[in-house]
Amino acid sequence: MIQSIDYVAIAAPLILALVAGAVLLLDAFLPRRTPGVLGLVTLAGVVAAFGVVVAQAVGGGERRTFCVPASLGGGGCSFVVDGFTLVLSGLLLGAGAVVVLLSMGELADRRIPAGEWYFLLLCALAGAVLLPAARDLATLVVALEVVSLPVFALTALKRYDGRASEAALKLFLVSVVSTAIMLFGISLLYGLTGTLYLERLSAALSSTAPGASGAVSVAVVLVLAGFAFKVAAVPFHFWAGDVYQGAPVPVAALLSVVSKAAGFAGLILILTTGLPGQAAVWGPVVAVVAALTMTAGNVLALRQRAALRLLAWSSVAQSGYILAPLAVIGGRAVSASVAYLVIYAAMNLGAFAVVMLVSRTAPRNELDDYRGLASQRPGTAVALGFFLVCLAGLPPGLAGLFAKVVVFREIVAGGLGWLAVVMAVNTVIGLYYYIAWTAQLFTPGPAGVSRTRSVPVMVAVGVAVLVTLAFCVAPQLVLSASG
Amino acid sequence: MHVVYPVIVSALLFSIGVYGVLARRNAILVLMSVELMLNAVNLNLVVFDIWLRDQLHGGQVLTLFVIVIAAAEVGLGLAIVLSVFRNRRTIDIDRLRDLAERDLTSPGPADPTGSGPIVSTAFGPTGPAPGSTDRSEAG
Amino acid sequence: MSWILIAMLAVPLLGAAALLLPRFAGRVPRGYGLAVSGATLALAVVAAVGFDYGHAARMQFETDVSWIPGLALRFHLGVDGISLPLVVLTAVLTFLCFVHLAGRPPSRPRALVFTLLVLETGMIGTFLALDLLLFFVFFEVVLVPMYFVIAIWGGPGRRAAAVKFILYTLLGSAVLLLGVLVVWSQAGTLDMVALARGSGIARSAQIVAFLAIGAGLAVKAPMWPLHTWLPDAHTEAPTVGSVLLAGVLLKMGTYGFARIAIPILPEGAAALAPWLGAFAVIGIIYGSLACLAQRDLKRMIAYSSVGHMGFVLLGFATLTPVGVNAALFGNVAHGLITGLLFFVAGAVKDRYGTADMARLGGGMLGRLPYIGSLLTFACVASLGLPGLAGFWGEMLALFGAFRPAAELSRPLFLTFMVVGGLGTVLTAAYFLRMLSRVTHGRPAASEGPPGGLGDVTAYELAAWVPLVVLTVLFGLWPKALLAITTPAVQAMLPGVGT
Amino acid sequence: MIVLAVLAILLPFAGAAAGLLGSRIPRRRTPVCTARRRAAWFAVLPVAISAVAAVWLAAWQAISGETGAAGTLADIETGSVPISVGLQVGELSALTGVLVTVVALAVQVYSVGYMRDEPRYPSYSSFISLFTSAMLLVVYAGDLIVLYVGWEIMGLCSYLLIGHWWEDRANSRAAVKAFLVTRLGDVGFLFGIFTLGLSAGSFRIDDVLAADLPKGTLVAATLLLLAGVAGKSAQVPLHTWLPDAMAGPTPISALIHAATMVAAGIFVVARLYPAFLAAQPTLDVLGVLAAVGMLGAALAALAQDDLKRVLAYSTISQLALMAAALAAGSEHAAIFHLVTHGAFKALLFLCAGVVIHHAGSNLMSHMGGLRTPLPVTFWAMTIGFAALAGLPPASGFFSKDAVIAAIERSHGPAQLFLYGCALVTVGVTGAYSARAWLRTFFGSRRVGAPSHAGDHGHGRPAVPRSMLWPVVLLAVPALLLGFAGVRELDWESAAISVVIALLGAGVVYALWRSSPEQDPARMLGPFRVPCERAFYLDAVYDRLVVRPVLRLARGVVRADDRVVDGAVRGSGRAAVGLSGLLRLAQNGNAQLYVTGLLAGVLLIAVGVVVLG
Repeated sequence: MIQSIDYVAIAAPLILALVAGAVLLLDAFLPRRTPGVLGLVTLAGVVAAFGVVVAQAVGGGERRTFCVPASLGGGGCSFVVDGFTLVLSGLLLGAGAVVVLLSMGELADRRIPAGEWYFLLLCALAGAVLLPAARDLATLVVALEVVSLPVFALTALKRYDGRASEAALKLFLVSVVSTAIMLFGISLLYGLTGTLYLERLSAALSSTAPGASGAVSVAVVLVLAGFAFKVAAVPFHFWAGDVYQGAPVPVAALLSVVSKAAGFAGLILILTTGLPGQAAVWGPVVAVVAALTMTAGNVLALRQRAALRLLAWSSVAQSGYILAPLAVIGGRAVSASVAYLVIYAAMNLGAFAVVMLVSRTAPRNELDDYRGLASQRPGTAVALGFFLVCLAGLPPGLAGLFAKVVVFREIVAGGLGWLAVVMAVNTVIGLYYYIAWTAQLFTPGPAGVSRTRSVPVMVAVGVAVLVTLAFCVAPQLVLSASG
Repeated sequence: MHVVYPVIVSALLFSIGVYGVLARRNAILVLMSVELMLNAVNLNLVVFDIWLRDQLHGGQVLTLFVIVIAAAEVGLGLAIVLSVFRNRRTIDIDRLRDLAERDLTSPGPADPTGSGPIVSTAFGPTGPAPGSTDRSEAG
Repeated sequence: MSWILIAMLAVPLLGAAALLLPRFAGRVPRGYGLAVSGATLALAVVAAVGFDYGHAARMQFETDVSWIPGLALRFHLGVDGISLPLVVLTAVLTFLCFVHLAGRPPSRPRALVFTLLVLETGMIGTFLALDLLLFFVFFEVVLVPMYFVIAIWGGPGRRAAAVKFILYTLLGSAVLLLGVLVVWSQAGTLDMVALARGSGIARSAQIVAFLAIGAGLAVKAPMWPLHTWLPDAHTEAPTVGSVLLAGVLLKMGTYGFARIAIPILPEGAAALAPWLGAFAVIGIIYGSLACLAQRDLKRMIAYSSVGHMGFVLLGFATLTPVGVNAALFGNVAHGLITGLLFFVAGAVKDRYGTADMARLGGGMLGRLPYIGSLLTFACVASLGLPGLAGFWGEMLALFGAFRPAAELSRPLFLTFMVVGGLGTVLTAAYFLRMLSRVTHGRPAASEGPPGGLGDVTAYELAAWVPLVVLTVLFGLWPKALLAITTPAVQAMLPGVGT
Repeated sequence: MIVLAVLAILLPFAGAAAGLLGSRIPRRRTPVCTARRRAAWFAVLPVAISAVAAVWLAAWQAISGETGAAGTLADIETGSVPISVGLQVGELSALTGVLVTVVALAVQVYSVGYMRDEPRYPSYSSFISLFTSAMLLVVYAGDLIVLYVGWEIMGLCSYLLIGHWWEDRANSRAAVKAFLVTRLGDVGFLFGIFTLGLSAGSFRIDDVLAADLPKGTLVAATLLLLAGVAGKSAQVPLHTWLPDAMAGPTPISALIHAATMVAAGIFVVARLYPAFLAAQPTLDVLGVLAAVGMLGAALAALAQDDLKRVLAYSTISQLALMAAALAAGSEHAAIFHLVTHGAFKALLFLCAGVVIHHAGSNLMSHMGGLRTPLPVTFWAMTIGFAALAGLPPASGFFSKDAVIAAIERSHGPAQLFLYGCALVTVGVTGAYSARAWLRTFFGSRRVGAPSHAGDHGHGRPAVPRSMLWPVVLLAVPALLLGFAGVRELDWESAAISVVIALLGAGVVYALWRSSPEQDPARMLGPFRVPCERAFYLDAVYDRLVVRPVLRLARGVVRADDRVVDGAVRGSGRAAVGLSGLLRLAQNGNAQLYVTGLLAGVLLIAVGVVVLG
């Protein structure tokens, strides 16, 4: 018998997949000279998907599809669209739109094949939007892979750039190994519980024999490995610096926001939906990993001289801050993580957009290239300063400040005092390199450099500034949505 | 046959795969060991599916997916290895060190304000102000 | 009349925002900063006049609007006997800074005016905020502008000093945030007025919260072990930066004690008051001794602030109405006097090119009689001569320590009082030693005022005379200030009658 | 009536303000001489009016015999004990007020002449006016805190005036020393006020005296007040600043360091006498200190070569005498001696000013035979020295006799020791006054010595009129005041003290007659140098207090820079070091990353299983 599919529920990833196919066909038939059109088509696709997500959000209510029929025991559904899914889909699609804008800027100088680029980008976005809606391990794994594989390809797409291919290889290697580890964990979990559906997983786990608790813990840890890699948590953070520097800037943006958000979505799903019973196991682990991640990220970023590497380690540190609320027993603090994630996405993308702009004139992308930017490009410099201060969590970057306050509140209310103190110290270490970079912007530097205008990237910066300012003035939008 | 035997075999297979990834320098051989790890997972899944007599055969379905994923990964992995080879003439992983951490990717112009990496001024051994050490009253 | 507080925040902020318009790209009209800060000062004076002194303990001109329901953050402003003097002090000092700048236009004037106006918004906001998180936000709004004031317009070692300033203060405010969140998680509300009436937090939680909030505030009002950012920041900051840093930023820390730490966490305060008193008194002696051996004039004044803030913190540590009164009075007095001291020190540095006392030589009264006599007046006021504002803060603090709150150990606070008394002698010692080294003695061979600038200029005089007049006014007539703060303090510390 | 007191205080204050700010308006165009004339008027006129007011008050006080006019301007609410800003003019205050205003008027007029070619005369005269108003505030204060305010402002004015010629670093150091020593005493004074104020529940003096305080508090409070008194009235432990204060101009020494400020300590003890009477141990301590003080200072005066330092040590000795009278229980004798001492010591200082002005040097070794060129000064100084030595008919005879009688009649554990010291002091006083008198006015003229930089003597023979007139004005009370204040003369003790004084003078005269060139102080023999150096107290204080504090200060700065700041910088450097360490793992080798990854997973798995 045919399983009924609720096409409205799966509309968003479906649209993305279709547009991806369309882009590939268009690339084949359109004359070589018009890469811009493909960008616009991709952008239209992403915006359409975003529209669908917004419509579903306005419509409200939960949509479930691909469920196990009652005759076979009922229970789990593979694809559920609820509040959590919609917020994350909205975030991913918004970030995707900005990445597309950045890509337009990147592809302008034709060294990268536009068709393949946009196709891969859309595939990654489709996988990313699918992931938050997945409610069983198989879909989760597939969605994770659909997000990861295109990104490796995107990184390696610059054919004649040795560093890009080296970065791609490193990313590929580490990702594949962690996926293997995760799959092994999933297989153990399947063995222990007999089901792949997250809802039924926790019920099954609580009824397993006490003797197997050791195995359950190991299985849980191994399963978390895959997502920890995407989020670049501590044992899995080594690749961040090299890959961000090697990859093209839009891919680095994609990695730092879209794939990280997808990773967090998977992590949250597994921890809160799949393994609420085992909170005593993964609570402390996540807390320790969060503390290590933020510290390692901040400390490594201290002595960076390359802009992208600094942003890499800064995003590792930020994912430490996002991980922290997840450690609170009882999963009440998930909304804080999601809120921080959304605000972080806006700030980080803005920073990447400006770095993209400057990297067009100074490919080496050293911090010294930003010296005296305020005198040459006041608008861009103020924007970057604003984003960095937001990332640091200092007013006038109110968005960053409120995000941190939300996270601090959940940690303190959850009783993790030591983690709060570690985070406070980390905010200070983090402030050091953010403020140092901001100071570089405003110290008097060399005279005006040629200004290469790139409209899509300027638009991306504008969008990021507007969204971040909105979050500064009314963070209530994010808090109520993720609440 | 008790379920623990195939699980042990799968665990051993996984360990061999891990050893292969760590020990071998050639990228292609590393890819092969990763395949080995994925197949260990498949074995595990199939064994559990049979052992649990799962009506939905979740294990076998997931095995199929894993096989597809493995294939995709290998395809992509080899493509990346190819481009690495074309650019670097080598696919020894531990010789690809171009993206390592170093202080300054290129010897930039000496920083006029003598601050060097920003760090030295704030927390360097010289301390904040050169005159600070002889701050005590002479007379 | 509640619009007046919002206006006081809005005017400097809009003034700063207006500077970003392209119209000001070329050149900022000289009087711009003056006009905006003058308007803010006018609003502050109107608020002071309109303030109902009969009920100084009650919050007046309140506005309470919800800003972020998710964070339970309400845009809650209000002013009472405790915060009104400090708001007016901030407005006065900022206005005088702009008057000073009008006399000596700095490099990159547009950026400096913008930074100072944002700074003023942050400072006034901190004193007006009645919601714990809003207080924290304004508490941090001040950091970035002050960092840029030091880092761009500072002296030779400015960058390191600015970085140390912002990192140290941020660590303090992060710890303060933790304390605030502990209070929030225990009491369920962030509204200071409600919390002051009775927070109902358990004693152990109060102690932890007071420790965190106290540490955060102690970094800002430099309490002894956490003070090392202050001398560097002051030595490198430009005159305007030093005046605002010493005149207002330090008060935000001590004001926090009066508004948050003591009323909301009484048991925590009672448990930790002896420690606060001990560190305060060590700070007095330590600051005075450090000043005795200083060679740089501005660095010496910075350490003197550590000493004076020691008295203010001692006043708070006594947990008595007279002690808290003393602390609040000491706050305002220190703001005026140290503001004047830094103005004069800045003028000396502009003229002599250095602030190193050895290289200043002597005989400033001979070469620059007016600046010399103003420096003498400021030093005399700062060492706490009765009849000038500095005396009442210190005397009442010692009087408070003479008989602290009932639950505090009397002999301990008596020793604090005696050590504080010795501190006043040491304060007099280092100020007079500095005067005799800098102003007395035969002027150096080269006649005529150095540095091309004559004696005091008209703008400088205009900036300094109000401070002198206010110091003398509050010195001769302390009732002007004590009458405002006493009812508010009495309401805050109901336990202790006399 | 209280309005008169307020007027008396506010007028000099207004004069001071006008003198400081108004004398050079508009800034650049007023020539120096008009500024000086305007400043002179701002100085003399207000003091004159307040003198009249003070006399009027004293007269009204004497006639009506009321307890005293009192008035409170306002009550300052401090949160615990309120401060009542108010004045109270009792019989004692009125009398002292007259003394202060008269001497201040004399000094102001004298200074017009003395400081004729001094560019900074306006600031000098306004500081004297400020001092006068502060002293009157102390005298007429009705509240202890208001008294303390006046008390400290006096200390500041003495600092400013001692350091008037600040070009010479020695004067500046003397001024700083004066302020710090008195400030140390004032801290004790403040704590005394706290003790009284808090236990009495109010700072008003009559409330304090009315409230019956427990004995322990009273003794503690009075002992603390004693610290302030010792500081201000240069009593033994805190007296070292007065001789150095002579670095200031002579009129200042006359006004502040002879008549008024140093007398303030004694005045306060007299003002709070009921409290002191109730605390007998304090009086005993005061007595012992006074005894030691009077004798030590007298001996030191005998060995000084500088005329002004002789008079300075003499002041310390005479103040100790008044303190002894208070310790003996007779407040009237102390105040009587205070008033007469104020008159004749101011006279002596002013005459010394004229002599130094003429001789061009402070040192008596550069003076001699000034009898003929300065006849008026000679006769005035003779009256002064007679009063100082206590020879009839000068006022000093009557007041000192009253003190000696009081000490004799008193009964306390140290009474005998006090009486013995008093008699010896009378003798030594006679000796040093005779010595100073002879070496200054008799013997060969040793004029033409190098002009001493310290005191701006200009060696001009002509003594301006305005300097002589105040000398004469003060000579009259120095002579006749004795008769006004004497109650009943104890002939027996008066005779003893006169004989002893004449004995001392006679010995010195004999020694001087034998060799007029040499200094009669040689009779002290081996004790001469210790006496001259005031028993090395200054050196002891310097080594025990000043040097260790400076060394500690340097240590604090080093510690602050190395330890406290070091910790902060160290934490920064630690973070940077850790960053260096972690970057080692980022050497670009993907295999290392994977190894790190797997090790991490293994570690976490084992950790969870073991700890979980």
